[in-house]
Amino acid sequence: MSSRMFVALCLAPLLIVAAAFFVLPLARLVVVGASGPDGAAAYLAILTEPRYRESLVATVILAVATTVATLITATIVGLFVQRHDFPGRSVLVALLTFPLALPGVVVGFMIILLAGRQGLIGEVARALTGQRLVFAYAAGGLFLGYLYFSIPRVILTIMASVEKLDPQVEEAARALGAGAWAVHRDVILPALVPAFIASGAICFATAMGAFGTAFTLATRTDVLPMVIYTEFTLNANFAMAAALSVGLGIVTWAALAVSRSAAGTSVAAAG
Amino acid sequence: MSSRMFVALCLAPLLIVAAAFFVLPLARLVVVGASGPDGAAAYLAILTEPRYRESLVATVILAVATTVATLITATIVGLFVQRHDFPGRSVLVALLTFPLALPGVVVGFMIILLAGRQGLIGEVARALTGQRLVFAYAAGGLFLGYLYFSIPRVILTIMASVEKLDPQVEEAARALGAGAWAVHRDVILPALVPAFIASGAICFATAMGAFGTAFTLATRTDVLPMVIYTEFTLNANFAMAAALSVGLGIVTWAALAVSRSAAGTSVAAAG
Amino acid sequence: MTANGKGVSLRLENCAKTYPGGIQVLSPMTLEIARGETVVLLGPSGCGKTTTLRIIAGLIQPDHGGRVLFDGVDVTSVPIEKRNVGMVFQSYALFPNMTVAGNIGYGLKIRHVPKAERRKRVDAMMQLVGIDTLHDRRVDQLSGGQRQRVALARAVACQPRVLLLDEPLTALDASLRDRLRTDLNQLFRSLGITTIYVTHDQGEAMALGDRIVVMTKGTIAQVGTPDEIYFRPANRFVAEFIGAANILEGPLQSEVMLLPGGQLHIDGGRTGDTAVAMVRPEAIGIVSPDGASWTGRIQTKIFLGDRLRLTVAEAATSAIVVDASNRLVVQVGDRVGLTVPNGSVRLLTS
Amino acid sequence: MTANGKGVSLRLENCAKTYPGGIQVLSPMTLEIARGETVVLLGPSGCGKTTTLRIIAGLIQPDHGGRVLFDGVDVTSVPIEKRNVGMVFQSYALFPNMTVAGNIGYGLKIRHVPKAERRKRVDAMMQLVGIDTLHDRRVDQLSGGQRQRVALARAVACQPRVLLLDEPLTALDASLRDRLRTDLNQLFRSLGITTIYVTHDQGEAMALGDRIVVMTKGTIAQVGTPDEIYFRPANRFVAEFIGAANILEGPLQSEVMLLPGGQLHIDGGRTGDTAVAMVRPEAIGIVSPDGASWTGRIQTKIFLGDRLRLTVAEAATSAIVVDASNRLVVQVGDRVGLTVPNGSVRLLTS
Repeated sequence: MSSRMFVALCLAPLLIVAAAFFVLPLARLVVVGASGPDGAAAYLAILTEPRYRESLVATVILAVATTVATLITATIVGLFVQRHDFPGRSVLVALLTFPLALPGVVVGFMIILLAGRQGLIGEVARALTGQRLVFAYAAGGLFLGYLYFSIPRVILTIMASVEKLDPQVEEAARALGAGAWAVHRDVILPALVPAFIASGAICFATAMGAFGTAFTLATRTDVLPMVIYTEFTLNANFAMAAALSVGLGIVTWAALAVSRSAAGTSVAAAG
Repeated sequence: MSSRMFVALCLAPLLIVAAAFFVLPLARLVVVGASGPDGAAAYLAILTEPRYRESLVATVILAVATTVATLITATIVGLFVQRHDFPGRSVLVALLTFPLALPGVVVGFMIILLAGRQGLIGEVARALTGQRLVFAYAAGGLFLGYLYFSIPRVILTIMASVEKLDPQVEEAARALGAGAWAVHRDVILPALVPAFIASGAICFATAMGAFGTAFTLATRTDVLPMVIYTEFTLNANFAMAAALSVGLGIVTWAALAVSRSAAGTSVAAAG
Repeated sequence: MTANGKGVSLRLENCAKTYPGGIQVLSPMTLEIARGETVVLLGPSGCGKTTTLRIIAGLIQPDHGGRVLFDGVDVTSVPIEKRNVGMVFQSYALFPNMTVAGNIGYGLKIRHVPKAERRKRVDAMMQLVGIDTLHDRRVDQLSGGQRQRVALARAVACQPRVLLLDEPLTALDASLRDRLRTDLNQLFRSLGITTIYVTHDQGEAMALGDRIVVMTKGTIAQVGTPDEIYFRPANRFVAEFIGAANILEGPLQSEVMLLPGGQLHIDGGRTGDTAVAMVRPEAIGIVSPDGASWTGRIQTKIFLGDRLRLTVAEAATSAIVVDASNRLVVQVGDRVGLTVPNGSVRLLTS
Repeated sequence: MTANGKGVSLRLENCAKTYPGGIQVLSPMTLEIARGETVVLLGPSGCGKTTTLRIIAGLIQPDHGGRVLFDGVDVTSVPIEKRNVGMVFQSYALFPNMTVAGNIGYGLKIRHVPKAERRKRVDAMMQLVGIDTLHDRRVDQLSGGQRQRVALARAVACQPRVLLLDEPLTALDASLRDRLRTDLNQLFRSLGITTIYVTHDQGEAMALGDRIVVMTKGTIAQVGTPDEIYFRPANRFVAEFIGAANILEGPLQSEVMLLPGGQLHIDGGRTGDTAVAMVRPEAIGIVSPDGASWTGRIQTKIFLGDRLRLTVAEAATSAIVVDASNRLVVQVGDRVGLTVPNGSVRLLTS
């Protein structure tokens, strides 16, 4: 009892300051969003104004595509790496997770080096077909960049989940006559579903908001964070930028909230 | 045995492609870093050229400050929220973690709304002292922005760790005569050390590389990701940008690697 | 032995516990424990035994009106850190960031005992519980049995006024549990400290307790020595919870109970409608059915090594369990006579 | 009963297991198990019993030269999914994403048994193991005992050729373990299927096994019925691992062993230097010391309910454990006579 009182007395003021620090800017953001010439209608403009709507749609499509591709790749690689012991395994894991340390701008830069105007892929394509292949600056490059960013994180989550699988459950399935394919379909993949939900949501949220990568790559495609940046810095349209920010925040927050309730609270820690 | 063979046969090609996807751009980045007029000396320039060196130092200082401030705040709030049941607790947790959903550019935007030229803090300060207080565009704003970004993530990690603490260990300490202060010092904080290491490292790595926030805020301060962007986009100095990218990657990767080995592999999943 | 004949006498007065929402986990109870006595709180999970222990420790406040007295002094509002009690938990609850010696010496450190003196006391404690080679070992390198020994040493190092143990052996495997139980018994005898021991295992309760407090549903069912509890259970719950018990039901005619398989003599029985009586499996003898006043038929037979566990049908309204000598030769289906020595049958009130 | 008298006879021929690095966890062993027999592999952890079970299951390949035969047919290279064996694990190993019925019917689904037929079989299995009300329950809503019943039903639903159980009761608490042990015994008898049961608990082994294979350090120490193992252990390891055993050492003069507390008659004893003999605690009787040929002094006394466990000093080179009647009246320090009936002492070779 006395220990609790002590803690409460020490911490209450700090808690108030911390809450204010988080709540004030958010509140300000919501207010500014409705402060332009159109008032609260700025929020509607996210859906009615073709430019904003199209960038929202493009962002969501890109985020979903990134999430699906990341989950598939990371599951296959994660399962393989965790289940098989081979020489160089730890080197491979270190390589696969190295991009964790790279900020978005570096990833964007690397994609340009690979698929940009002077990129490796372009040169190989020219040598083979006579035509340069350049996709770094459109949706393709952004997609690659997001993958580069997301896959290492998701691989780690999947590997941790695979490690926690009870091998006896698989042995029980095999004793009942299930071959390798049935064991994967009925036992292993269902057991990984919580990990899929959790890391998929984070992957989606990151792709929705990733900025560093987009900034370097999105010269021919409009994703929402870029539009916000343009409205804000170049057009000085504070209200629209705020409205778009709130909209973007709500979409990603909803994705995280749904995944958290689907997979139980423990997953929140992985955020 | 046969199950393993099956998996290996299916996955080996995919694994090779995935590895190439991760290794090729990295290799290319390292090569480009040494391809400028100075050759491999571009890597040395990170330390010898004052502009690069200063931005590296500024970035590291900022990242360390962010990490320390985040850990202190998040520990106090996390302990309080997890240990005390009060009305509105779940609303507070939702509020505290809402910034998880915001991309860097939105956070930067919010800090400008708060501490920028037309910001709330500036107006309050002018009303009180006659002087506008504007710190959004210098290190102060960046620091605030990074905090906004990091604290929610770290709070969640700390809360998860606090939840896992065995209350009987605290009761044992109290039975031995330890008061609230001694229990926190000798039992609770030591038990949270792994969480501190893990989330501190991620916090540091994020602050080193955060780009969205920096882009909107760093007009009066040079942090490394900004310098990379400038070298790359505006000065078209590919080699230097690549060298700086590799340098930045190594620093953050080292921080993550140290934390992972210090706290055991399980922490990796939190990345 | 550093703490010979120490400890306080203890009195719980009218202690109840009701949780928010009105759930009463403990009905008002009064209990007196003498200085140096070892008392076991025994009962199934949810019976209130751990709540009682936590009230004594000071981790839980009893409802208004309840009092806890140490040597006659009211300590109800004294927090645990000032009560000077030793606690041992099922989960060991060791400090993972300290060595074995650091754990054992923690209470002394909190009390600012000088370092040299502390080391001497820690060494003595480690000797006492038989882990004197583990001084600088990290806690996570220890086995379960070693961990619990460290927890014990830590709890007694400060010469507590009362030693409280909450299911200390439950997390250990069977053979380790047996060994540690024997050592605990010796430790309690040699320390002579007032000890309250909570368990759901009646074997532990029998082996360790000077007295046993059998609890069920937040109330005390019976307080007594192990052999009172075993041979003279106060009611059917105690009879069935402690050891194995055959419950016999049938009409009584003076001192004889009429059963499907014959007649059973019961001391002190009086004619009535239907009586309920208890007899222990090892108290029943197997004899030739010829001339026996009570007979039945062997239904199952399991060899358990030190005894033969038989179930006998047709003797009472339900099958009867008999623990016979492991040398007995009988077959399933055999008709046998059953004998019960005088005084081995106990009438139950409910 | 759906699977009465089913199963195969089983033969392990020269099966050994060496892991990379040269650690041999199992020495070459040959073992024959009859159709319908229940055999328990018993031993301390690391004795190779689980490895043996996994070789039979097909989860582990024996070293080159070892063979596994089902009804005389070599199945050594048949993978587990084609062997049609039923497995039950200590961890239950249920499929968390399926209901109770889904778990039990999984093997039938894999075998493409039509839905209606499958439901009938699943219902019959649930009836058999006593969980017929849990049909659509999720696995994580079940208690430990219910989970293990589901695992059992799942393992026998496909009428396996042999049922393999790896410490199925170890994760359960004591009272549940006793109840499930009784039910398992009935299940094995009624199914009549060839069963291999791995455990480290000798009580389980005694109660369930038609024969027991006692293992230690990767080799078989003894194979026999429960009562052969208990009364005629092949060596000191078996004597001490199964039940409690007093090991006596002393010089033999014809059929008499000379001990510090007197003389003990041993059937079949011959004059030699020093012999080692075993006597069980419950075989020793406590009598008056007057005229007794073997005496000692009571050192400790613990009331265990159904018996009184005494340790007696001065009778042999180390203290002797005696399980006496719970009605016996003795005090610590009393001098007592000890009697052992003919045939209860066994000479050990090592």
